[in-house]
Amino acid sequence: MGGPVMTKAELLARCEELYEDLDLTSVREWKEQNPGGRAVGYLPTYVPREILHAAGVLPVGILGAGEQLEIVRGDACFQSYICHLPRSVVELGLSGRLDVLDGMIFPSTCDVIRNLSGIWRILFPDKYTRYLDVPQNFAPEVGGAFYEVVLRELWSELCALSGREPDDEALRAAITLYDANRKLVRELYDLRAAEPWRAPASEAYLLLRAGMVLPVEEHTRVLAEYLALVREEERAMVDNARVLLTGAFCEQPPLTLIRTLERAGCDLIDDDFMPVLRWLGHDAGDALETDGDPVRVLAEAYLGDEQESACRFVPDGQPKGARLVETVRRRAAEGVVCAAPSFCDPALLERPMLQSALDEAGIAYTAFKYAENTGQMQPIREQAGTFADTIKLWGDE
Amino acid sequence: MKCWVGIDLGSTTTKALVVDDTGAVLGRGITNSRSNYDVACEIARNEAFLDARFTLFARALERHTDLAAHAGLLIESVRLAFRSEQHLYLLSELEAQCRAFAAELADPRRAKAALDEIFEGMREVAASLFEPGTKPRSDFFRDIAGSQYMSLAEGVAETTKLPFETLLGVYDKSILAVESHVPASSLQDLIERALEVALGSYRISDALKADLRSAVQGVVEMQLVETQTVGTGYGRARLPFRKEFIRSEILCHGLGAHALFPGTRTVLDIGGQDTKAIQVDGRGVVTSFQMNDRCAAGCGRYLGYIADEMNLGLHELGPMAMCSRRPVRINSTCTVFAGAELRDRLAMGQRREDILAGLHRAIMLRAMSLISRSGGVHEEFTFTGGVAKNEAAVSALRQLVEESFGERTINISPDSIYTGALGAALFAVREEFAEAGAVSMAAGGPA
Amino acid sequence: MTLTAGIDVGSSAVKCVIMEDSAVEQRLLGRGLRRIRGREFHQVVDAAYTQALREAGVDAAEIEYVATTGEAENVSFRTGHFYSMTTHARGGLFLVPEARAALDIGALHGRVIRMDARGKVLDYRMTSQCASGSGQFLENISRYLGVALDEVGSLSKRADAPEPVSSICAVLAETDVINMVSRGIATANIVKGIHLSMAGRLVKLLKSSKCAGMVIVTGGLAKDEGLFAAMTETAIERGMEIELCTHADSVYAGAIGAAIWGAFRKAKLERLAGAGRA
Amino acid sequence: MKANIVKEASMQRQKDMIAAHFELLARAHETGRKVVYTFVPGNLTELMLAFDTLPVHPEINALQAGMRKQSAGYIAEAERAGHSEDVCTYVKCDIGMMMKGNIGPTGQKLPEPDLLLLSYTGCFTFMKWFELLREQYECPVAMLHVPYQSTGRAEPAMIEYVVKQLRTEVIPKLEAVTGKAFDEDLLRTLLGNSVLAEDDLVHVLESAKHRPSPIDAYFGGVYYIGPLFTAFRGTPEAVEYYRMLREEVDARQAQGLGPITPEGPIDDERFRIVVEGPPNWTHFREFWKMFYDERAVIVASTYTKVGGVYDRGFRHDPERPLETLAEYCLGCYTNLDLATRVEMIVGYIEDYDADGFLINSIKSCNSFSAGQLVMLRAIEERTGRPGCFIETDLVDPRYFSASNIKNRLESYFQMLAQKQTGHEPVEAAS
Ligand SMILES: Nc1ncnc2c1ncn2[C@@H]1O[C@H](COP(=O)(O)OP(=O)(O)O)[C@@H](O)[C@H]1O
Ligand SMILES: Nc1ncnc2c1ncn2[C@@H]1O[C@H](COP(=O)(O)OP(=O)(O)O)[C@@H](O)[C@H]1O
Ligand code: SF4
Ligand code: SF4
Ligand code: SF4
Repeated sequence: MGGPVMTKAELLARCEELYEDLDLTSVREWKEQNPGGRAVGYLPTYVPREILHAAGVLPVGILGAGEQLEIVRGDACFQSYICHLPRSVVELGLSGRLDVLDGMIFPSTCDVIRNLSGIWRILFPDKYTRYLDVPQNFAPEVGGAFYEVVLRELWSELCALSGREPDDEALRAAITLYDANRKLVRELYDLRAAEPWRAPASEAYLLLRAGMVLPVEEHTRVLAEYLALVREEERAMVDNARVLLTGAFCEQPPLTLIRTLERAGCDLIDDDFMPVLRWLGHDAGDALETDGDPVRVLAEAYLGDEQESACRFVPDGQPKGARLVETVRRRAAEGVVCAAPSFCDPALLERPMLQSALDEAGIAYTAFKYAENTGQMQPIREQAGTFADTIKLWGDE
Repeated sequence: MKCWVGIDLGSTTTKALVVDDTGAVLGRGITNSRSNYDVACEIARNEAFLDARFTLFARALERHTDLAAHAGLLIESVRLAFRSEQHLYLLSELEAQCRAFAAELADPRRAKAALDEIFEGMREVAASLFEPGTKPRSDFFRDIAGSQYMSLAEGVAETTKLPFETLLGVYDKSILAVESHVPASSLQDLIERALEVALGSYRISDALKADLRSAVQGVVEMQLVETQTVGTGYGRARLPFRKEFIRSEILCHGLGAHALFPGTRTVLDIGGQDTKAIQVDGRGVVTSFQMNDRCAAGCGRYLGYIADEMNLGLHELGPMAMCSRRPVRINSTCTVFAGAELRDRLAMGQRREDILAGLHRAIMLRAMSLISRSGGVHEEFTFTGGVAKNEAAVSALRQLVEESFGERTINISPDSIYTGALGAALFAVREEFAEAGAVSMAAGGPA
Repeated sequence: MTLTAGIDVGSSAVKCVIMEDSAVEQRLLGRGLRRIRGREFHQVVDAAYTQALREAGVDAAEIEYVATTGEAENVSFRTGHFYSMTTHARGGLFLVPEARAALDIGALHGRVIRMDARGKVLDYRMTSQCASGSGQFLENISRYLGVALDEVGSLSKRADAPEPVSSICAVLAETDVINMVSRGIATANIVKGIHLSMAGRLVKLLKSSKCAGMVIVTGGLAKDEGLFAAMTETAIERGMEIELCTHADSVYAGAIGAAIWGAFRKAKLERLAGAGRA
Repeated sequence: MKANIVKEASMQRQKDMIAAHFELLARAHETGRKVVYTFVPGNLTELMLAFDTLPVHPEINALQAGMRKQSAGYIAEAERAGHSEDVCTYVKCDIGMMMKGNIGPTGQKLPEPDLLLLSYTGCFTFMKWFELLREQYECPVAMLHVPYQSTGRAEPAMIEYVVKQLRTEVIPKLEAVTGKAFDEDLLRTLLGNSVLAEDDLVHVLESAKHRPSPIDAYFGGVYYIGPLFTAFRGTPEAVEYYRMLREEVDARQAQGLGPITPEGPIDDERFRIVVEGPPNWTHFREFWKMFYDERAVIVASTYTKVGGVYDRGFRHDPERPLETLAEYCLGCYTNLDLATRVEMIVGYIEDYDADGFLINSIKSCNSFSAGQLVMLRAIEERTGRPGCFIETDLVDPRYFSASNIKNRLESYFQMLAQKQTGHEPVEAAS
């Protein structure tokens, strides 16, 4: 992006362009500018992008094809009762749109993603394909040790791909770079919580989506510019309901859905979109000073962080939903929108537990399902609108 | 004369086909499946036999040195006259039914006045429906009469102050009754009457007229012996046939498509509530197939709902969609929501043509996935079933096949809707030869 | 005295009402209803609105707030829009003041809205997006069966051995129904079977939203006494402590609620404007 | 199985074993035995028995509820409580059953768990399932995370990880709950019993290679795997049951008899089919009938490998008790990558000389279903034998559309018949 400073509109237009570009033009351009550089795609939830970066690989988040792509071959691979994401990912692959990628990483998320890794091997036998197991045991000497092995394997495979040697220094540098990025993402969310009309969710969403394809350095710059611009901007306060959105951690809602929610009177002041950007809630780099091994630092950063997600086991003693309730309180949200992809087992199985935690805490919520290509917004609008009406009319009771 | 019959009891339409011992098609019949199944079979079969007589009549004319030249026109006008007679007959049945139901209404006098006006209007139109060169909106009396009744009733409801719903109810009940019984009057009578009507407007010598009459006589009197019947289709299990004489519609569509186009290797059949993608080998033997799951989204009924919603005939959807310049993208093809989707988009200000084009593409997209599931399109491809009559569906299909599999030969037969029945009839011919211990015929039968 | 109009555009019909609001009490002055049926919807809105004005004996110019609900955001002469569950709750309460929940059954959806004595929405549930079990489905089937919509209810009540409908999908259920016809099942029993299957879904909705006490049925299907009876039976069978009721004007509930909120909003705007001036 | 079936002694024996087990469960709290809920795939039965605990398998209760036509009510109950229509119906059936008093298949109330042993192999839903149960029972969960064999191999690091978890998580929790110390020798003994039973099971399953097959490896197979996949692996009763079963099957094979069905034996098998995917339980008989009416025999199935893939050589090894348990967990069918699954099915089609294969795609179970359509193509391409694809559910009767399935199966069998017989006369004619 670089160059002369953009206006906010230009910045957002550029992000929307990236969001709509299913051909990964920006990745192609990156590869042209970085001869020998490799690009590897990864599916939603958590992937240690620092390792990719350190191996000279551009991490590219593949979040499906949204509402834009007609699905033919993807539908041929999945029954109607499976969520939409894997279909569009297969369609993207079979239509050649992902040819620019040198491989794909499938992080342990659910059975669908897991099996998709196998489908990928069958459909693209010549491409690098990695299923990335993530421990559900969080003891450093048990799960941590296993995760370290997994990460080292990943690192050396990626290095083989890019023709580099694993280099601790490079990994340390990557960790610092991503820490800086995470810090700005946190700032963005803090701003949204404080003055949601300044950074509406639909804008923030585009901004974060840009982080799926841009190199981290550039994305950090985009975030910084945006934050600077909106902090200065005169923007009138809007009287909307302050709500938090949960359940959308994998297949992402289409932009029109987010806009529909906003138009129906909901400010989304927090959410779980694109969890890869926010999985680590703190700076992993802090530990670099005491521990010389950056792989271990990364593994432990993952284990130690308490990001709540449907695809992460909650060990005994931590009630499910406690974190959600805590976030609602901290962000002073007035209600919760439980939005989950249709047929998403992890999110939907989790929902009753979250809802009973919300019930207990006396927090209002509404729930619906969507797909990345949901076209009919009307029922969602009605529901969200009524929810916002209720909060606005009687919220303070 | 010996003949063989195939019956395809589909979810929306019932088709019957009569073939001779060479597998050549003699006659076709079709009716709605909505009514009682047995009745539907009976009606379709009668119609097919009647149609067979037309074919035999044509053959007779072609053998006649002086009449051969007129054969085409003559047959056409007899056919039209026949259809017109048939229509009038059904219309009178419908009227009688409506009047009977109306008599039970709270205000029979007003209802009578309303029906007087409606049926007068319908009879007026009826006369012009079957003039040469006019294209009827549908093959089915239900559709033709229904749309006329509806548009007339709307006005009449205003003038007579009778609720439109009430008038609609009377029609719905009556059409059901008309559809559910086999016509009492002999259709053979009708054919003779039709000939007289046709001859009335035809200038040929009396001698030739006499020849014609005797040709008709001969055809009417000819014994058509139904040697064997094979049933297929969605409702085949309800047919009162022995198990050996019931074939899955997959096999029938495979064989039927092969008979029509022997180079076929992939068959797509879109029926009322199911879509099937079938792969066949060089002999029409099915090698693999895929069907839609329990969700009936994107099947033929979908178009039916859309047509109902727009108060159009099924025939008119395709041509209208073809006028689109910028098709809209439609993701949901839930059949029941079809109407709502349409209303929604119209309210958003999108053009009817563009919405329709989008809907057709959406349907074919679903079909494409099934085709890919069954193995894709590698050689000649045949599209069968009722939806193949729809040009917009065909054009969307052509486009999608090319996009996904490259350029391929795509066959569409004007008789696509009868493909299943044809397959069944060919199985019937084969079954008989097999039973007789003779060498069975080539898989496709001599088409 | 404030004169307001409520316009509820549904997927199959447009409903209009004219109300008079005196801050303590509301009165329903006029109603208008038009089926959409393939027509251009602005036309239908105009027709329904005119009908309501005529019945109320009021001139369009006298209306001080036109409130829309449902899919009426495109109505050009509206003053404001309210979401349909907010309006159905308020409308239901107006019709039956003891009601603590409204069960709105329209052409394509069923939804339960639980409210308190002031019409505050406490909870709501909707049927899933698949269309099975909706009014549209019932309408299609009754056309097949040749039963007029206003006869459906009384016919269903004459059933002696209702035939269960198995399919989830409405289209496939249609085939079930055709099969039933050809098996010679009496029309009354088929209709009742459909009513029971719809009732099952709707009662499940009531149960999941933890409704108790008086529930008013609103929307187009409130008129269907057969469905009403089936729901009552099902609710009793499942041991629910609810009492279903309906009202002759149930189909207007959304429009009524919109009109009432319109008056409320108008008063509030005036207060705000007054405060601004002061 | 019901009374009108030809009764073989092993059937009665299995029935008695199950009845006795539920009897023990019903009295567990009186007798002071600890109850552990756990799952079939990757179950640690020998380890649980070594602590003298009584296992309860929620999946088995769910499938029993399905067969007894109670699942619809349970699922409805769970959906009313807020569970989505979209998710696994085993979970909903179990939760609904719990909400309705936790009455087990024998009509006795099941004891509440003292421990939820979450050895979650081959499916993520298990994890959510026990999170949900924990909320209700407020008892500890011992989590055993079994990594996925994404390349078809159990890597040393994976085995080590599982063994560590057994040592640091599972065993300590079992010790805490039972107050007993871990007895490795006892575990070895039990594992020794397992091996004997496993040998006999494999022998039985492989009898289907014979023509005609003396067993149905799917509809009959689900009964054969019962004891070994549930509470009995490692017990002498299981050893004895499998010896008995083996003798019966050998006898049938020697006499050239076909498999037993609810309407008598199939004496002239017409089609030999391999099946991938679990069965439907709500219409089990009706479903089966669609096969035996056409005299189609299932000669091999993958479902009979969900609780352990024994026919590819794996046996429990008493010498390496924890490692062998880890390897067992890692190797269960749904923990294998798709290429390996395809490999297995292709192998079955060839080794058992099948005419074709059927995929029963289960709406509930992404662990099985996601990817089955790709497997279908791959297997057809590799074997040249046609596959049939149908969709049902485990225990949700709403997803069993008999007419739809029958239509497909009928078409499929007619197609196989056309292939078997249709070709020759055609060639003769042309
Ligand atoms: N003349 C026509 N023009 C366009 N579409 C048609 C026409 N006739 C039938 N169809 C379509 O074909 C479908 C019925 O196809 P058919 O093959 O008869 O189905 P089935 O065998 O299930 O009854 C109808 O639902 C309709 O969409
Ligand atoms: N007398 C009646 N008996 C049964 N159903 C009726 C009757 N009148 C209307 N309906 C049903 O009511 C539905 C319309 O309800 P309505 O609440 O107006 O829906 P929407 O708001 O979605 O347009 C129609 O689908 C129709 O089936
Ligand atoms: S949306 Fe849910 S089910 Fe689908 S891939 Fe993502 S986590 Fe899995
Ligand atoms: S109602 Fe619509 S979405 Fe539901 S199963 Fe039927 S066609 Fe599919
Ligand atoms: S998803 Fe499949 S493996 Fe997992 S619990 Fe459900 S049925 Fe079992």
